[in-house]
Amino acid sequence: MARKIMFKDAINEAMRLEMERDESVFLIGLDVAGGAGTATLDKERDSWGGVLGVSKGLYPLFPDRVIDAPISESAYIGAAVGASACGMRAIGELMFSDFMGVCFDQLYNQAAKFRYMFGGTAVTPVTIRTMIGAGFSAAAQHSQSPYSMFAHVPGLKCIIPSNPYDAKGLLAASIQDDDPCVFFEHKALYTMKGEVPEEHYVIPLGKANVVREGNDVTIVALGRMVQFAEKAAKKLAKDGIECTIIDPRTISPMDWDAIYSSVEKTGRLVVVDESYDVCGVASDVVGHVTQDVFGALKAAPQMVTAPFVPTPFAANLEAAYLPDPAKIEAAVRKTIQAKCAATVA
Amino acid sequence: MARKIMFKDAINEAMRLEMERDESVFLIGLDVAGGAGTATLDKERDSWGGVLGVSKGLYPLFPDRVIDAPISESAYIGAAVGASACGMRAIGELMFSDFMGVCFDQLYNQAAKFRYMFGGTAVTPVTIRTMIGAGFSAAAQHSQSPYSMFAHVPGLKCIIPSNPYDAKGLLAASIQDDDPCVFFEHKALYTMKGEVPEEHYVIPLGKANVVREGNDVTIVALGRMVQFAEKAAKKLAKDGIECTIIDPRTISPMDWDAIYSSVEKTGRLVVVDESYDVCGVASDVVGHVTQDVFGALKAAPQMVTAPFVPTPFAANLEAAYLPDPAKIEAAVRKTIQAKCAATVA
Amino acid sequence: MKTQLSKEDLLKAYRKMREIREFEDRLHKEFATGTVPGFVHLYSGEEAVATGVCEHLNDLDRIASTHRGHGHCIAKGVDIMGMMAEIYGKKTGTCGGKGGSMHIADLDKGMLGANGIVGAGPPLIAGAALASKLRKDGSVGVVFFGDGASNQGTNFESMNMAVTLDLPMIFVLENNGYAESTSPNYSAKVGTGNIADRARGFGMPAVTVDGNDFFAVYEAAGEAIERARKGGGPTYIECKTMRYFGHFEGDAQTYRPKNEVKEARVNDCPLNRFVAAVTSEGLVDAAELEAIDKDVLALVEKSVQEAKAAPQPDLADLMTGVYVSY
Amino acid sequence: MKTQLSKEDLLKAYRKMREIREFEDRLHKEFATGTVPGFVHLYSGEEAVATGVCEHLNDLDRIASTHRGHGHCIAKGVDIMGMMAEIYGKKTGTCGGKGGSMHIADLDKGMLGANGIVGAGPPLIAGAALASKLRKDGSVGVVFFGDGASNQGTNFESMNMAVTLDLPMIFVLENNGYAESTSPNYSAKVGTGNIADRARGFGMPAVTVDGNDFFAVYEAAGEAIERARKGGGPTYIECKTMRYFGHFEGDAQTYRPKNEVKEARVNDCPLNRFVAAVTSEGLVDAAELEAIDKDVLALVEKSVQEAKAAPQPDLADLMTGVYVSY
Ligand SMILES: Cc1ncc(C[n+]2csc(CCOP(=O)(O)OP(=O)(O)O)c2C)c(N)n1
Ligand SMILES: Cc1ncc(C[n+]2csc(CCOP(=O)(O)OP(=O)(O)O)c2C)c(N)n1
Ligand SMILES: [Mg+2]
Ligand SMILES: [Mg+2]
Repeated sequence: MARKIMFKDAINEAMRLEMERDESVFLIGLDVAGGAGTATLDKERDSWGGVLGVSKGLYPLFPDRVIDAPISESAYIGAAVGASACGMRAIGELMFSDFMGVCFDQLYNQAAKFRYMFGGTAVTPVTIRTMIGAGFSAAAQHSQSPYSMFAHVPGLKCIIPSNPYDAKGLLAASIQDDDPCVFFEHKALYTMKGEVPEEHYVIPLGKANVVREGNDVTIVALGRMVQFAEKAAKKLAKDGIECTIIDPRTISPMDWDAIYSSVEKTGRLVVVDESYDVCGVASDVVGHVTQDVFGALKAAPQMVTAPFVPTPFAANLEAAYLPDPAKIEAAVRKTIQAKCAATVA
Repeated sequence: MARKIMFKDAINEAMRLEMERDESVFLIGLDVAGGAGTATLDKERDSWGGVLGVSKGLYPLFPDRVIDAPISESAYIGAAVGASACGMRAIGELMFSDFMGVCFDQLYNQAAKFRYMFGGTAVTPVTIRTMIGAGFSAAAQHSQSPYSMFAHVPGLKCIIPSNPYDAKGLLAASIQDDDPCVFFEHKALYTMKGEVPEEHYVIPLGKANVVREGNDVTIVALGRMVQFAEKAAKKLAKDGIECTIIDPRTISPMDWDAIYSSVEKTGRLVVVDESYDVCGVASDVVGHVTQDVFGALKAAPQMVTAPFVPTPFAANLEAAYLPDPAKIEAAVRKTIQAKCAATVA
Repeated sequence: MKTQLSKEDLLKAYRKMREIREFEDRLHKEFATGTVPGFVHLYSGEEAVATGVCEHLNDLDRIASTHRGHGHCIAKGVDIMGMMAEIYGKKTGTCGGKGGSMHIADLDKGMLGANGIVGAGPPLIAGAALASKLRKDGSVGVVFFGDGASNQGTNFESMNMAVTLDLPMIFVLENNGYAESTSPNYSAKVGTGNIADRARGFGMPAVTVDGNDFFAVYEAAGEAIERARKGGGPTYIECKTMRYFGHFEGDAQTYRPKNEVKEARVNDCPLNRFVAAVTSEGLVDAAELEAIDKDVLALVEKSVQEAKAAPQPDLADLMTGVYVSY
Repeated sequence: MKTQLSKEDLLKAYRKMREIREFEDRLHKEFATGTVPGFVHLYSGEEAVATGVCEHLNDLDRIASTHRGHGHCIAKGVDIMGMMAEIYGKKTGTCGGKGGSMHIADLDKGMLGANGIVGAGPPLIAGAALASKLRKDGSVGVVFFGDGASNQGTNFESMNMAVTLDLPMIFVLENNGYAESTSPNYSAKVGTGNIADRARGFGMPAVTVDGNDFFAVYEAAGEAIERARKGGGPTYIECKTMRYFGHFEGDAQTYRPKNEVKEARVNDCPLNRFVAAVTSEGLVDAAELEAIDKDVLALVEKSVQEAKAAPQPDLADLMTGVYVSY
C-alpha cells in the first residue's frame, strides 16, 4: 500500500518537487519561512514555515526562493504576479482567502487580464495558494470561502482540492500551468490523511473526479463537502438510493461534460457548497445544468449551502451554519420524492 | 407632463435633497468637488464635480460635506464606512466599480459584517456609488459590472437603477437605508432622459419593477439591459410573443416573489445581464427559479450575458461582447420553440 | 507628568492595567485546558500602551483595535464579564457569541471593534475622526496597530489622508518586535529602527516612546490628543513594547530568544514599573494597589465561571443581525 | 553629464522626445475630430522624464506604466506604428486592438503595460525586480507613476517591500501638479512640497529633480539604475513636470490657471530646453535636430494613415487570448 500523508504535507511536497524541478519556482508570503529578521532564522532552519506550518522545511532547502514578505498583500501578491509575467513561476501565499479584499486588484485586474488586454502575448504562470473554510471557531473574517468571486473572473483558474492525493497533483499542475491559478486549501483538510505517491505527478486542471457512481442522483460537492457527500451517500445507499458524487476539483474551468453527462443519467441534482448560494457555485451549477440539459431533469435540483449570513463564532451556530451529511441526505431525498410537475408546452 | 432630466442629474438631485434633509449625509470621493488644492476651487464654485460631472454643483452648496480624497480608495471608502458606523450617513464614490479590488476589504469584511459580528448592535448606513458598464471603448479595466461579487456578500445591499426615475428614488432610499448599500450606476445611462418629479421620493429597496407584462416569457433584465429587453419585447410582440420584463432594481435583496410569480405564469425565463454568467446574477436567477419553482418551467431558461472574456477595446469586438436586443430576441424564441423533454419520474 | 495625575487617576490606570494582565494571563491558562475556542491573541506585556492612551479618552472618542484586542477593549471600558463570555462564545457575550475574541466591539463605549484583518482599523478611524470633524464635537479617533500592520497599505493611505483632511486622529503603533514570527528589523527597515520616521515623511508629528512606561505613553498621548481636539490634526506615536505570550495561543515561539520574555517580565514589566514609580514617590500606598490586585483577581475569576456556565446562543440567532431588517 | 553622452546618444534621446511630442500632439488633434475611441491621456510636456530614464535601459529591464502611458512606451522602444493602430482599435495594433490606449504592452521590449488602475504598477515592478534579483541577471525594474498615484497604498507597500527585499527597483514619480483636477498640494501635504520626502522615511535614497530638464533626469536615473544593478537596492526619483493637455482628452481644465500651459510651453518646454542646451554648447547641430523633426513628423503621419486604414480585429478574436489554451 502506498504511503499515507497529510493534506498539508502533500502540498508541501508538491511545492518542494516543483522547486527542485524548476529554478523559476519560488514561494512568497507571510512567515512562509518564518522568523525573518530574528536571530533564529538561519539558512539551515526556518521557524514557522507558514502560519500553519504548510511550508515548513522548504526554506532550508531553497533559502533564496522561500521569501517572507511584509504584511503588504497588494505588494507581495502583486510581486508574485509581476515576477511571473517576467519568466518566473511564483507561488504567492495569501494566508487566508478572507484577506483577498486588500489585494484583489492585482489578481482580477492584473494577472487575470494581462493576456487578453495585451492581445494574447502575456503569459503569467502565477499560483496563489490560500486557505478557505469554516469549522474552526475562527468567525466571520477567517472562515470564508470566497472562490465564486474568483470564478467570476475570466482569466483566472480556480482549484479546490478535496483530499491529499488531489492536493499534490493539482498543485503541481497549477504551478506548471501557464495561466494564473488560485488554489484554495480548506484548513479543516490539512490534517486529513490519504495515500499519496512519493513521485511527481499532476492531475490535469479542468477534469472532475467521479468519486462514486450511482444512478439515482448526481451530487456535485466541493472541497471538504466531498467527504460529507460521501457520508450522506453511504447512508442513502442503505435505503437503495444510489448517488453519483462529482468533485469538480476546479470550478474554473468547470468540467461541464462530467456534470451534464451524469445528470443526463440520473435526472436529479444536488449541489453542496459551504459558501453562499447567492451568485455562488451552487446556483451556477444549477443554472447551467438547467439551461443546458433541462430535458434530463426529473426533479427540482437542490442547493445545500451556508445560509446567507456571515460565519458565526459560537460553536453551535457555526455547526448549524455549515452543510453536513444530514442536510445533504435531506436534499437528496427531496429530489427523489418530488414529482416533476413540468408540463409539456 | 413631468419634468424630464438626465439620469446623472437625477442622481445629483437625490444627493442634494438628502444632504438638505439630513446634516449627517456627506459625499467623499475623488474629484467629487474637483480642483482641491488649486486656485480655482473656492467655496462658491467646484471644478469637476466628479469625473463625469455627476456631483457638479454640490460643493458650493455643502462645502464641508463634499470632500475630495487622495487617490487612496481603501482609506476614503473605509472612512466612509467608519464615519457611518459613528452616526454619519456617508456617500462614498468609488469612481469605477472596476477599482473595487483596491478597497474591497473595507466593504466586504468591515461594513458588511459589523452588524453580525457585533451581535446585531452596529448600524452602518453607508452608501457606495460606483460606475459600471461597457460600451465606451474603455477596455478591460473600466467597463466591468462586478456586482455579483458584492451580491455574494451577506450584509451588503446591491442596487442597479435602469432609468432616471428609479435612480433618484433608489439612491434616496439607499442613503436613508440603515444598511451598507452599493449603488451601481451604468455610465451609458448617465445621459438617458426620463420623467423625474422634483420633489423628494423613495423607491423601496428589494422591490422589483414589472416593466412590461406578457404571458409567454419572463425576461429578467438588469440596468441598461432593461432597454434592450424592451426593444426585443416590442419586436417579439409583433409576432404575437408577449413578454413580461422584470427589472429587479436591487439584486440583493432580490425580489424572488416577483420573479417566481411571473415564471409561474409564463413558464419561461430569460435572464439578461451584461456581466458574466459564471457565478453571476444570470445563473443565480436561473438556479433559484429552478430550485424553487421547477414545476412551472415549460422550457430551459436562457441566459443572455457577456461571454467569459475581459471587455475588449475595439469597437466591433465590444459590440459583439455585449448583449443586445437581437440576442435577447433569439433567446426568447429558443424558450418558445423548445419542447419540454422532462420526463416525469 | 506623574504628578499631574490625581491619586484617583493613578489607581484607575493601575486597575485597568491589572485587569488586562489578569484577564490575559487567565485566558492563557484556560486555553491550555482546551476550553477556549478559536484564535486567541493575548495582550499581556503591552498594558501600558492601551491604558496610557485610553485614560485620556471618553465614550465619544472612538478607537479601533486589532486581532490582539482585549487590552484595548478593557482600557476603553468594555465590560469584562461580557468580554469573557464573548470569548467563550456565549449568548451573554458582548456580541451575543457571534464575534468571539477577534470581533469584540462596544459602540456605546466608542470601541469600533477588534479586527481580524491586519490594517483594517486606520481607514475606519479616519472615518470616525472625519465624523468628529464634521460634527465639531471635539472627539478624537485613535487607531491601535502593530509593527506588522504598519506595513499595510491601508495604514499608509490613512496616514496621508489624515494629514490631507487634518483629521483629529492618533496613530498608535504597538511595536512589540514581532508580526507573527517576523521582526520589524526585517519588514520595516527604516534605517533608524524607529518606524515613526515614516510618519514624519507624511507631514505629521511623530514620536517614539518607551511603551512599557505608562507615564511616557500617557504624556505623548495626552499631547497628541489635546492637539487633535483643538484642530491640530493627526499624530503618530510609536510605543516600543513586548508581548509575553505567543502570536496566538498555541504558538511554540521558536523564533524567539529563550529568555526574552522571562527577562522582560522581571526587568521591564509595565505593571511593576508603574508600581515602583508610584510607590517610590509615595503617591500611592502599596497596600492600595494590592487591594486592587485582589479585586481584579476575583472579578476575572467570576467572569470565567460565569462565561463557562452561560448558555450558548439560541440557534435562531444564526439568521438574525445581518441586516437591520433581519 | 551632458558631455558624458555621445552625439549619437543625444540624437537618439532627442528623437524619442520628439516622437512622443509629435505622437501626442497629433492624437490630440485627431481626437478632436472624433475618430479616436476611448479614454485617451496624453503625455505631452513630460517627455524628458520617460526619455531621461529609459535611455539607461535595455530590453531586459522592465518598466510599468500608467493610464498616461504612450510616452513610456515610446521611450522603451515600443513600435510607433503598432501603438497608433492599437489606439485606433485595429487588428494591426500592438495588442491586436484588444487593449487600447490604456493597455499597450510589449513584453519583449520589457514594457509591462500601461495600466488603467492607478497604483497598479509598483507591485508588478517589485515582482519584475524580484525576478531580476533571483536570476541575478543585472536587470532593473522601473515604475512610473503620478503625484495622485503616489498616495495609493500599493505604492507605499511596494516602497517598503523594495527596501525590505533590497530590490533593484526605481520609483519614478511624475509630479505634474494634478491628479485629474486635484493638486498634490492638497492630496500629499508633505510639508516641504517634495513628495520624495516620504521615500526617505521608508529608508530609501530619494531625490527631487527638474523633470523638464532631460539631463537632470538622466543623471539622477543613471545613478539610481547603476546602484540598483550593483545590488544597492531601490531609489525614488521625483520629477517635477507638467502635462500640456487635459487629464483626458475632452477635459475642459477648469481647475487650471489660464496661462499655465501657454507659459510653460514657451519657458519650460523639455524639448526646447534640450535643443538650447545641446546647440548652445555646440554638441549637436540645429540642422540635425530639424532633420529628426521632419523624420518623426513623417513617421507619425504614416502611423495615423495606416492606423485609420487598417482592418478591425476579426470577430473570432473576441473569444481568444483569455487563457493559454483559448
Ligand atoms: C490582511 C491580513 N494579513 C495577514 C493577517 C494574518 N495576521 C494576523 S496577525 C498578524 C501579525 C500582526 O503583527 P503586528 O501588526 O505586529 O501585531 P501583533 O500581533 O504583534 O500585535 C498577521 C500576519 C491578517 N489577519 N490580515
Ligand atoms: C484605483 C484607481 N483609482 C482612480 C482611478 C481614476 N483615475 C485615473 S487617472 C487618475 C489621476 C491620476 O493622477 P496622477 O497619478 O497624478 O497621474 P497623471 O494623470 O497626472 O499622469 C485617477 C484618479 C483609477 N484609474 N484607478
Ligand atoms: Mg507586532
Ligand atoms: Mg499627476
